[in-house]
Amino acid sequence: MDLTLNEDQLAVAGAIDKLAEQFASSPVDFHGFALVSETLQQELEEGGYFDIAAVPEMGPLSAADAIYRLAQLPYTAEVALSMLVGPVLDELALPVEIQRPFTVIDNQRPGRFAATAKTLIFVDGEKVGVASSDQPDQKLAEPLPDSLYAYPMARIPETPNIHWLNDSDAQRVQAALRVATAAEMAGLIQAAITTTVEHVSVRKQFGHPIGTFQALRHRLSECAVLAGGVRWLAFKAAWSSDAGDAALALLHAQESATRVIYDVHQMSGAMGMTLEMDLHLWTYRLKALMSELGGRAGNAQAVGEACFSSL
Amino acid sequence: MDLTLNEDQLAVAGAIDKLAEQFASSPVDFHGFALVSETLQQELEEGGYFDIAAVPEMGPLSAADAIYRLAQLPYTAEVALSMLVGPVLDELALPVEIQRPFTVIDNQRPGRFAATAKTLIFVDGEKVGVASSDQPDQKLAEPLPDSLYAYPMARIPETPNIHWLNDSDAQRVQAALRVATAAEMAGLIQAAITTTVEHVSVRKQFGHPIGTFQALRHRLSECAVLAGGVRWLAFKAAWSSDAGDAALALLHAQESATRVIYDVHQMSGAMGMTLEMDLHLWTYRLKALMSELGGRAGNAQAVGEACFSSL
Amino acid sequence: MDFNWTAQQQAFRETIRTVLAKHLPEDWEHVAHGPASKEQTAFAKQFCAALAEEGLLVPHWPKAWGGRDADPWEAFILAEEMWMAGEPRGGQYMNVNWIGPTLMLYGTDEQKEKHILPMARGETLWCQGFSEPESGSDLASLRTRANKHGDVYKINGQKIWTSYAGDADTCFCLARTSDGKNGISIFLIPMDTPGITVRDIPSIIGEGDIHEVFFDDVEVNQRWRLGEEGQAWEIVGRALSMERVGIPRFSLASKTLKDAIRLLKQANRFSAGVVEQAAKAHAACEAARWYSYQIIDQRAKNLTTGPEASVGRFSTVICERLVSEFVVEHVPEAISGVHPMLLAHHQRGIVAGIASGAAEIQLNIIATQFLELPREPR
Amino acid sequence: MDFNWTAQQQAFRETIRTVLAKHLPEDWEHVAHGPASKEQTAFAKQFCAALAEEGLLVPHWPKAWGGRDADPWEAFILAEEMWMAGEPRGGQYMNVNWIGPTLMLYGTDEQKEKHILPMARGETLWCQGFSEPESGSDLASLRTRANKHGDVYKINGQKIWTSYAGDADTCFCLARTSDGKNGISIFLIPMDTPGITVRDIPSIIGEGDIHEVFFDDVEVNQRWRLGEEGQAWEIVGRALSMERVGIPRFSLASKTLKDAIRLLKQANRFSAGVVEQAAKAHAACEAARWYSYQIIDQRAKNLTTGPEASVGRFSTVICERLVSEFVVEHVPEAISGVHPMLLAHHQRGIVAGIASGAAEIQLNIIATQFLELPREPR
Repeated sequence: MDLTLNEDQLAVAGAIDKLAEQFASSPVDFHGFALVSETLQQELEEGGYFDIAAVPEMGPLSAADAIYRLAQLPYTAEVALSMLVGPVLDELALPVEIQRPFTVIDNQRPGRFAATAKTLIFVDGEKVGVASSDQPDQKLAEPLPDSLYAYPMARIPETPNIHWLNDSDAQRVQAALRVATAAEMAGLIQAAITTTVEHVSVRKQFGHPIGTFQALRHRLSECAVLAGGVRWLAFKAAWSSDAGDAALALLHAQESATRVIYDVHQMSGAMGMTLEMDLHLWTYRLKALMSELGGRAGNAQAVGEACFSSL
Repeated sequence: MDLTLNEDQLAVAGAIDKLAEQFASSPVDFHGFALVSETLQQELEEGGYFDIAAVPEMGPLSAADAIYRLAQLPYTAEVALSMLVGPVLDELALPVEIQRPFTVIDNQRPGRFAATAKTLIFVDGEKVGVASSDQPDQKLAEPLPDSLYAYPMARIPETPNIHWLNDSDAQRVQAALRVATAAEMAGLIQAAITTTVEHVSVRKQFGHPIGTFQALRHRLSECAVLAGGVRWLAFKAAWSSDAGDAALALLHAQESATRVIYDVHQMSGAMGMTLEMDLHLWTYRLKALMSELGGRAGNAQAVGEACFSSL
Repeated sequence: MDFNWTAQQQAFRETIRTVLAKHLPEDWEHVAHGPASKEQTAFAKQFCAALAEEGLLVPHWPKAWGGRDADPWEAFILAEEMWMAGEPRGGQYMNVNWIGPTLMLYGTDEQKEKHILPMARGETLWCQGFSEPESGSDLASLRTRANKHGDVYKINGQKIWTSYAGDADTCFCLARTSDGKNGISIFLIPMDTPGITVRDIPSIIGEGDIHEVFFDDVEVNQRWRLGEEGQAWEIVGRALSMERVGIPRFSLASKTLKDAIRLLKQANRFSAGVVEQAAKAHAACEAARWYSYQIIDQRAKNLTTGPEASVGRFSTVICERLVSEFVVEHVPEAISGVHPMLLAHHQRGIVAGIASGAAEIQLNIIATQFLELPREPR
Repeated sequence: MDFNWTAQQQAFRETIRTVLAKHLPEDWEHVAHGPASKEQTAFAKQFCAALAEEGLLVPHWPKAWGGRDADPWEAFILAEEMWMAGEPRGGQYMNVNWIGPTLMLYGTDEQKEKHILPMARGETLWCQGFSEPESGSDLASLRTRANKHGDVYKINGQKIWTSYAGDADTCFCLARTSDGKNGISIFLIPMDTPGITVRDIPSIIGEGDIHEVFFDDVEVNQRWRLGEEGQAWEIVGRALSMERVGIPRFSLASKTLKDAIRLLKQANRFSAGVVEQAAKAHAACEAARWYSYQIIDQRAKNLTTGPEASVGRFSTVICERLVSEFVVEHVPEAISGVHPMLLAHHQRGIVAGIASGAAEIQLNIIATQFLELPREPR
């Protein structure tokens, strides 16, 4: 057992943190939901970071850690799927050209980055299909600018050329999707807590910073405990690539996010309702991920099959 | 709409409160779980209180209110089923002699008051059967003195002479059972909160009564909100005798109890672990009722059928 | 007890629904999206005038002021139906619920003449100048100053989170005339008075919903002070008691839950786990419903309502939370702009625990007054 | 990172299981019911002696004191296996984890000679005299007095919640030698000293588990004071840091959850809703597991462990809660005495958030040291 990042992984983490610095603050005049940075995506591409999961010294764990770190930025980009799901799709050698960035269309619902994605991953229960966007239909992607989710959302109409995966490939891709989503949620939860800690340390009520009130301190501490647990389960699942671990990590992420989203908004009060505080950038990303890949109910059933069927 | 007890109902409530006075404190030297009072049961019998549900001026609502009040006593007796389920069984005119007290044997599990009950109600999913204990097998009731539940618990072996009810009768009895249980839980939750309020108002930490700490005040207040909601839903269900209302009331009781039990024990600390504080009398009765009549999952499905099927 | 509506109450509810059907436009779902969007506010003006003509704007007001002394049940049924319909009255619900009645109690004849009848005709929009940057629900730390020079007060300070300020005609404004809790006074200030600046705060709740209002040497004649100097604490307390139950949020939450269940059933996505979560949310809505009705029942019977009102309010916070979470988790496309009314509920629901009388304040009241726990050390 | 056990660690775990199988009696389930029942305590004495002979009582102690300097991982694997087996070491786990090591650091030669080797042989049982009626986790308000008369301290006061006091040989007792936080000292007091009275407190956790201990002019020679006068705060801090992760409760919670699932499957009662709740509890157990292992990893690497230890502890509280609730809700007969090991877990689990280092204290540490929130006003 060794629960510390190895030297290569630490080096990646350091480099990611350095790269992230320039994206660490949202523009003062930004008052929207989807704060997307193409530069971020380009720099990750150029730095070769989308390949780290495939490098033995680093592996998926290092990728999950990078996702976790980058998810804490106010800027978003299609990072998680490229880092953890892309390498798996590459390995499967499918008869579909696999190109970054990716999107997930779960149960025909709007998908994140769906308007710009080059590879579309369709999920319907346990079924997984892949399609390339290099087909005429791509033009049909319908962006949803009024979405409250803090990602660029779009609907994709029926795409005819979906290549459906066999069961074992589908399970591998589902697992990678779940780990990627759990790692992203771990970062988002952490960022929501960090933002809230800053807010309550400054904002005063009855003459004291509200962060001094015990009721709030205890709740925020419980949130912090959940946040770390989500990160641990995501890391474990990234390391093992096990389907049960992946479902468990995403279940815990979605269950914990439910609690954390409510609490941080409660503590941030009216400030958290404004688009001038960054809180919604985290919470309205988390909300977009609450229902992904089965949601709590679906992930719990997947956990049941993977972890309890031998009992 | 009229949400105040009528004069007859108020009179019953007053009489119940008066009768309850002599049972208001547990004996100083009692350090067990099942604190049963036969006198309480006798006095209710003699006062005719087991019949109030059948009296038009009072009705099941008045019975539910009485159950709620009596459930707050440290002493327990088979009150809830006699008050709310007995009258329904009487009306069904079954070929089984219906005599107080009653017990419920849910899914072959140990039942409250099962060793002394004269009428056994068997529940298995949606099926309901009734048997009289006036058969030789009765002697086979196996008391469970080591039970942590604060009711006298016993197992009943297979009873051959169960009269199974038709679906519509079964549904009526299930509804009555659920309302009776919800009303009892409403009282138990209230009593657990009252006991905890007393405890935290006196017990000091860091030089202040722990009831002055905000974290605790807010949690206990949330518990109080839940408690009142449980009572309202139980009363509404008693008033309407509707299957959906009944399942809803019990679902809310079991869901709220889960939260309240944890919180009151957390706030009572080591004191709540002792048998010298009465807390366990409420919480270990609530725990016994958590799984009754389908538990949260089963009651939620019953709510779904009754309340959502027309949507 | 009787948990049923009387025939008269049911008929009244039907009347409201008929009137709503008559006056709400076809594309109402798209108008109703932001609680205080320009579109909604503009529509509210015409709608409230129509409602006044139908006798449904201020039925619970005294006859002298355009009402018919309807009982608290009818007032609440009206509030429920309006809220369920997406509150087409916009910000005018405040006039109806508490600003008008407060002026009736504390206003001078001149103040009443000028303000009450226009409210009863649905012609005016008010905003509420309570919150300030450093004092949320905590009036004691109010800092906006009103200094008297002859007959005129000069007001300086800043308000925040002010709903409707962008379009309001008049501000029900608190300002400090001297130090301490009893040094706060109320001023009825036309929003076009020189020195008032309004800034939109972009928000999740919707465009144009919340604002900052800056007061820069704003001159107000003492005729427009409501009550005596320093009487604000008392008047606001009285006004809040009229709002005891608050907005009947449980009714829209309950409707939203049912709408979401319908969508899930159509899509064949209403599985066992989803049913369980829906049932729990439904229970919370019903608990909030009966709590709220209990307060109305007491008011209708002229009984004093104690801290139970706070218990009722918090039960509404719980139900809003569960319904919002249910929708986001199971009908996520709702807030991607696919279902405008579900989006509108989301925007209204998220402020449940934060808006006037924040949840924490309610919990403090419950702890101290309802449970009678010892007070916090200060 | 590597989330797998090494071959050596796995082998060590197997060794422990073999030893447990060899030494636990057939009816162990019925002996293990109360964490500190007379039966369990009596059995612990013979079991710990056997464990010592097998080299498994104090493997992580230095060779000089009967150990073999095993690393923190092995010590924790041992703790996990023992706790999962129902802690057959009874109260002696305290000797092994922190009383022995603390005496090694702060004891005089005489104190070490007298106490450490008997611990290493599994011969002695200690109890911990910390809590008092008016001071739970709050040492500053400790009131038991130790007044010095020549070489002898006279101790007067009262301890409460003292586990194992009924059978313990020695008490690791805190008493006040002067005022203030730095006025507390530690005494190693034989429980048969005249003036000590022990009262059983009947409890949910099981008969004989918790006690009150009264000290009535109890005389203790200064030779049996551990460390200097007033050094208690430092020594206890050091001792607690040895206990940082605390009991590996997640391991028994996780095992209990699986046992309950097995029972439900046998009875065909493991339906979708139940699976969901089980999965959530499982996730909480695993989160607590990795948090706990992280602390061991840091200790094994000689890194300082900061407030993460409190985070880990609280994650254990969460998992214990979910598992306890799961069992009560779905296998209710478990605590009706039908499944002794599930009952035993219940009795152990319910104190998770209350026992030494109560959950609230952990949350305060997390808030101040981990999140770095501003401190509460006092």
